[in-house]
Amino acid sequence: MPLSTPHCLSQLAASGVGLLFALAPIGIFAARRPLGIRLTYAACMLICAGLAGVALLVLLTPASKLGFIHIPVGLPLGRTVLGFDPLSAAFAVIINLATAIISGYAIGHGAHAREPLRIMPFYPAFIAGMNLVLLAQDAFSFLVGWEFMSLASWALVVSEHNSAENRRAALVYLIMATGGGLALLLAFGLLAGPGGGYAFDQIRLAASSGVGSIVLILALAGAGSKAGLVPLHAWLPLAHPAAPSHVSALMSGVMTKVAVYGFVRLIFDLAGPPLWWWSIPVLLVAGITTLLGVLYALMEHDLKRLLAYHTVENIGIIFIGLGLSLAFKAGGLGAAAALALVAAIFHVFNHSLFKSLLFLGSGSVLTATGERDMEHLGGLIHRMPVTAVAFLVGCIAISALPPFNGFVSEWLTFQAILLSPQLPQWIQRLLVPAIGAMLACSAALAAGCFVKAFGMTFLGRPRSGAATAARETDRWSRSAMLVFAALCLLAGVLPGFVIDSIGSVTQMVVGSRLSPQAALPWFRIIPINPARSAYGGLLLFVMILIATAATAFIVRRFAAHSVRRSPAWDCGFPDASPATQYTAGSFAQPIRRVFGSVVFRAREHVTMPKPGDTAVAKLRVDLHDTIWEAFYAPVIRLVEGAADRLNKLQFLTIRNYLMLVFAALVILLIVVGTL
Amino acid sequence: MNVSVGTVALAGLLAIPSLGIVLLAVIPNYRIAAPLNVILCAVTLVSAGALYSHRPEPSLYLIVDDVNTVFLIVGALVGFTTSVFSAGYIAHELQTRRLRSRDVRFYHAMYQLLMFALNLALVSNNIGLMWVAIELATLTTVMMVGIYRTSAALEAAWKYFILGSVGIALALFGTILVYVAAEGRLGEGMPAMAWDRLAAHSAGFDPALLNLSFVFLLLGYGTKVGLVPVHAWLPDAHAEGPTPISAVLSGLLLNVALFALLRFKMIMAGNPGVISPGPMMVTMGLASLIFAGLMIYRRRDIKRMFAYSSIEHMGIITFAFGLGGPFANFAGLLQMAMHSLTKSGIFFGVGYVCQLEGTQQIADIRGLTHSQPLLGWLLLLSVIAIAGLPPFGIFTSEFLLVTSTFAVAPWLAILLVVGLMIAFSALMLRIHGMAFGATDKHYSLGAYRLAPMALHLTLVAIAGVYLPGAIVAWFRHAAILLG
Amino acid sequence: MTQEWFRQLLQAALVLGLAPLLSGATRKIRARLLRRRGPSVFQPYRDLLKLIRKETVVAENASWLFRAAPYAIFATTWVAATLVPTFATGLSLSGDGDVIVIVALLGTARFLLALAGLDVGTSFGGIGSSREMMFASLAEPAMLMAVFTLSLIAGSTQLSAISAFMLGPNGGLNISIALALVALIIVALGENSRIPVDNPATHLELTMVHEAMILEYSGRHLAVIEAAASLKLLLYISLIACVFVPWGTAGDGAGAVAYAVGLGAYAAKLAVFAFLLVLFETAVAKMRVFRVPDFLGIALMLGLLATILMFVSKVPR
Amino acid sequence: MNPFDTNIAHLLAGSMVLVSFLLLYQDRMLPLLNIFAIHACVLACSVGWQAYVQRAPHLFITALIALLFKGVMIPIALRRIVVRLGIHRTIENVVSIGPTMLFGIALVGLSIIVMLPVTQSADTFVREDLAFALSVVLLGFLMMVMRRNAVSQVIGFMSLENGLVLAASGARGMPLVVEISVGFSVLIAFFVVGIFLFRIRERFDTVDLQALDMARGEST
Repeated sequence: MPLSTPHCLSQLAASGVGLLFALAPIGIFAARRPLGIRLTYAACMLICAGLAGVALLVLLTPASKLGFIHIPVGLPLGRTVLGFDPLSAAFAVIINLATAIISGYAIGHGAHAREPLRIMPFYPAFIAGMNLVLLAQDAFSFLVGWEFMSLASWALVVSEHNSAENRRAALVYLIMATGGGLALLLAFGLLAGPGGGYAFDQIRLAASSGVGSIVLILALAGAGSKAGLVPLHAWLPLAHPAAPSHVSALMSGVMTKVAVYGFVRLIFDLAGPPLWWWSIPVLLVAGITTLLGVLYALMEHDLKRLLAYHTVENIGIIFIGLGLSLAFKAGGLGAAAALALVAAIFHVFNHSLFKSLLFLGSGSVLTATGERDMEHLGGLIHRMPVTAVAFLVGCIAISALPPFNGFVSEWLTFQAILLSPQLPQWIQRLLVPAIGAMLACSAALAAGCFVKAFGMTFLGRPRSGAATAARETDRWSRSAMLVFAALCLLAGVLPGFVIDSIGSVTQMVVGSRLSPQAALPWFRIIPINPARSAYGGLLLFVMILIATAATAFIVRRFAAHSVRRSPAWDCGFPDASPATQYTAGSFAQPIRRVFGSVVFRAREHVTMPKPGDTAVAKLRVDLHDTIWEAFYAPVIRLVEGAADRLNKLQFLTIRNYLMLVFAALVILLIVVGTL
Repeated sequence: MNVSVGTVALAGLLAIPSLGIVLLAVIPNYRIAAPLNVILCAVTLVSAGALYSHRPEPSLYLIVDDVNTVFLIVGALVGFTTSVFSAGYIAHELQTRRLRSRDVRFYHAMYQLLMFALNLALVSNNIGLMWVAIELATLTTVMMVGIYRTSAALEAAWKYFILGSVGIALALFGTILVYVAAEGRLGEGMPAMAWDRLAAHSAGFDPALLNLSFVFLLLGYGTKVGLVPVHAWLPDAHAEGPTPISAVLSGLLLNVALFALLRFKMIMAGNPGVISPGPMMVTMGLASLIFAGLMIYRRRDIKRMFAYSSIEHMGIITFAFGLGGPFANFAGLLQMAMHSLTKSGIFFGVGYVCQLEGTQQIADIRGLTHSQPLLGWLLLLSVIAIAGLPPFGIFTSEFLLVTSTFAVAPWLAILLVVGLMIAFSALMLRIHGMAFGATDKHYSLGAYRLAPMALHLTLVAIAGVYLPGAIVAWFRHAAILLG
Repeated sequence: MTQEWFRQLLQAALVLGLAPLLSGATRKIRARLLRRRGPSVFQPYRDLLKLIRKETVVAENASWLFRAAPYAIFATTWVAATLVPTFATGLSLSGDGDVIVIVALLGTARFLLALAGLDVGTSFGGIGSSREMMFASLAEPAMLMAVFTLSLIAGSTQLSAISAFMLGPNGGLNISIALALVALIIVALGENSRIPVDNPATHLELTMVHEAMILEYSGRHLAVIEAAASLKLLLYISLIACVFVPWGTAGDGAGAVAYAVGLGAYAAKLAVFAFLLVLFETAVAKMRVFRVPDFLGIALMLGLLATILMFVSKVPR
Repeated sequence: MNPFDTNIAHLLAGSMVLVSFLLLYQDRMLPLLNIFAIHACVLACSVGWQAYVQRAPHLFITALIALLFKGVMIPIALRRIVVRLGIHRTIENVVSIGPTMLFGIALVGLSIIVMLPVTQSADTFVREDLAFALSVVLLGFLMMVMRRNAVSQVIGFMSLENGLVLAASGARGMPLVVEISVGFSVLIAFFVVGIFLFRIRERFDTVDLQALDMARGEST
């Protein structure tokens, strides 16, 4: 049985990634006919499912029985080591599971692409790049995979290249991705040292905390920019929506997870034992990210951009978990660190499910109506019932509401936050509850955000002709969304299995694991001890079901059976025009009034004509992207200014150029003369 | 047996282009001259390839060692593919009457002269001979840059000539100083100019003279390399000359000039009393990198833009060698080879783009991936390669360079990264506009004509993924020699 | 085990049965305070029955969500209410839901209600949903911060454990707990659409929040929603009572007497809190909508302050 | 090398520097050409003297090249060009004479300073000869930078090359290859300059580089 050899799983995984890479050139030819497109996506689906299976096996195999493979390609002066360890295997399960389902969606959805040739070669390459990052056990392969992932997704973002907005999005994305890649490059340079020990096992041996502090900053910049930590998130809401929807799902639901993996790998695994203050920048950035992400999302009326901004929020939540884990790990509290890490990785898993689901749903809406702007949507629940159900599940799950999965990870994060009094440093003990407040606040705002998203898109009356004429999507797309929805529920009611699977990761990374959960009665989870906290998703779900059914049954049993359809009452002011409905903008107005005036410097200007004047009254809202104005605009100004100034050197006379040469000569001579 | 094959190959490397000069100078018909040019380059490439396994013994004048073999082969390859590209390109120029057949005869002869000069510079063991060869190459390219005789071309050639001549003079002064330093130790005459002996015995030379000489060599050969602030000729020469010449300039001449500088750095490396040339090279390299990166933002001419990208890369390479150490040197060597292949490939693409669109203005070019998908994507991928993204070779070298720099000198690495970012953003900003965007144009271009470009890109991609052991061994050895 | 289930079912039935009574009691007390006679305390039961028997009118473009939401809202609220120890601790479901779960379940109910408000596509429904979510964005974190304070002090998020802790030697009122109490009361006022945040009795178009969302409901749907609303009020009062005045609650494995005491204490607490609530309501005026965020913001600040002061006041953990 | 030989060599090398200063000072075209001829002649003498002292007959060829090409032919050719182009009027310096001369002196000082640490060479002659050569090179460069007119820039460049030849001849036993290459480069340099001057004349009607500046490759 080949499975008994330690390298077998790594070999299987590596060959899976190889297959995906091979699929990229095949995609060029497959793109020419619809069947080819379907088959390519189907192949991606199968390979990803296989990879997820392999990764799951790795996760269940004892660490001592795992082995890596060395292949003779890659960095000339180093060695290329590939293979899954528990950490990468956990992420591999997450991303490949989501990717497989998304690919299934694409079997149906991919046919709508206008220029499939601009998508097909890059789609498998993108997946392959992400998997390579996870498979890499040396810095070079890691970064190759990382950049490959950026590059392929960039190509996908720019696939609809006729719109200037998309081109700008792709450009901003590529530049920031490369910047992040360079930050990671520096981090690895520091970790590898002058001797060039690029393999992870070499790095682990040489790691020291002094170096790690700089690595932390670089990892926050590098992995953070890819994941979307504020203020490095600017590309994300531009790029994710610009791509075709199944790719948006991959980018938002999956790729950001690879970024999280990068951070965990660097900081928890490679950078050596953490110092106590490491968690502080992480927590601060994460808290701000969480809050700002959701506020940005609330201000957005473009469905896909809203989802993208919301990814920023979720990344913040994940990093809150990571920051807590770092704090506990530095404080020597192994069990608490394990809990926080479990919360973070659980949320990674959850987010990969519901964010993919939501993006797929938005893709179906986009295909059906051609609209992303919620102000032109509405009433789709009647015309796209299956999509609506799936999307609703996604919305509830992402708003961290029971009994779905989003709540479980947030609950675990809260449990970890409540362990903060055990931390040795005062500053952390004070900071963590504040971060908890931010998390709580963002959870409530997220609910508002998704009431808006679902309500404006699917409920009410159609706001445009396109929305009136919408049709339900194809079979593949519907099935994929329903699978995601089912997984959201499953992970919500049976969280114990997920937590147990993460056990070997926490064992590896923080040296401790939670007690086994899956065997507890009613599939409850008890992260610390039963007197402290417990959550039984399954039982609650069953109770809610029973209560609903019972209520419905009893009420209907005794109630009058006549139901009459009539025009809406609306306090006696019904209006036939759908324009009188609440819009996305008006829905967000109260929250904008409360939070926006500070965060976005939001100002409302009302132009009211004088009585008797028949001119139109106008309301104008000015919003400022404060982050862009504070962080990006100055950099752009600086570079542009420098470019303008130096550009004069292009237009000198020959004599002036000679003068430059002469000056260089004299200066160098003076330098040599004075030495 | 090996020796004799090597000698023949070495002789062929120099004799074939010489023969080509004579032949092509007299053959008036373009239809014969262009294929002949290609054939001659192919034979040169074969000779260079033969040196891969067969090395002749070094003489006082010529030498074949690990360091220059790589450059010979890469150079001959670029020379060959450029000649293939040039055949189609020049035919178009004749059609559009930008060139007359007399010009073309001159062009082909000069092309072979250039090949000869470059090969000679690479194989010369004599610092005087090397100097002669490089100056010959410079003057040849001056002629070719001015070949269109438009006002802009003449101005570019004139600028190139003046600045090049000054460079010539400075490099010669540096060479004389090296000789003077060596003469006391190695005796008068030829041995004191033989590079292998200089490198072997440099420990006994007068360090002050070597210091001084390096200033002149750096500025002299640095002019050819295109280092800031002595770069001024480079963008104009690239922009105004025929595109094959831009390819050869970026792909070969810059490398050869840098190669010359490296030869001297190896001499310096042997003498502990010499202040390291490192700081100077690092400074000029960084200055070139950042300056060229910023200059790309304001470029309107596509060829000039890529010329600045060449400056940028020469800056990176110079930085790498200035930093020293096995990793940085390795990275520098690798990047030299990769840049040579990639940038010449880019210029092939740019040549076609300019011919198809009828303009060199970036603002007038858009939607290339739509109007001519193969060309557009090849160009885009090449730019991605030159910008240092995987799976291309330049990523490998920049990986090694950035990581090893950060471990040694963090602040330098941060400057380096800032420079890389600036240049990267600028390149992407420009190529985005050209590769994408709505257009209703459709161009037809035979796929075979893109073969040279595709070949270069493939090689660079392969090198990014897998570098054969022999090449790694050469580079390592050369990197150690470079100190 | 069986006893636990029995207690649990009893509790479920109890809260369901008492909720309308509580609403009726508040209305009655309010009327008396205003020198009116007021309807009977059992009027809410009659109202519910009346609504159930009436014909249900559904707007033309209402979807299935509109019709299903009331039941789901009611069920979620009910499950949340059964999780709060009322007359006895040691409920069988207490291992399945702690106080965070309760907050979240209420969130689910609110989420569905807000969606239902948007479903018909009227402007009033939108106003209600939008304002409700804005209030929630402050009220929910405020509630969680109050809960955090208690949980950090008691070292548990289980309500029974918190309740037990408050009864124990380390319990009692300190500054953190006091602040948390105030925060919790403010949140309870907001969440239950009481004055000064909202007025459950109004149908004045531009000020209503909760009523705006359910404007389109009628018949049995409205009945279920009204029942859910009264359950929610009961839940909040029970929660505050359970944490801050835990006396009298029957513990695990208690006998019949203890249950009787527990029930009596619970009824007394409900009555007292209902009286206090109405007293407060009659004493203040309703706020403008955009003053409410300030009001709820105070709760959030108090909650955070409570958490931070907890470290200062050196509560043993 | 005996002291007398050294002194003569010194004297000649020093004269080169002096004539370089004259070149720098002279701002009219025709006298400038004359002074350049003198510059070349002094160089020829110096190289000839080195040939005699070092017993290196091949240096006589270099001396001869210097004398004939740079001392006679080029000045004559340039004079013709200058007359034909009608630019034998006063040429303006970019910077006035005084500062230019001061700067020149500073350059000589610099070249001496950088040559001071050279210790290993047995005799001081090499060091000082190199210092003089470096001075000539730098002064020639300075002239190129300070003049606007193409002809005088070419003269500056050639005086720079004279400095190189001076250095090369001073280096004992430097192989012939260098001298030939110098001659070669001068030849080609002049050849190319001729072509360019011709073409520039053809196109712009002037050799003033400022006219060239009008035709920037990349107009803003």
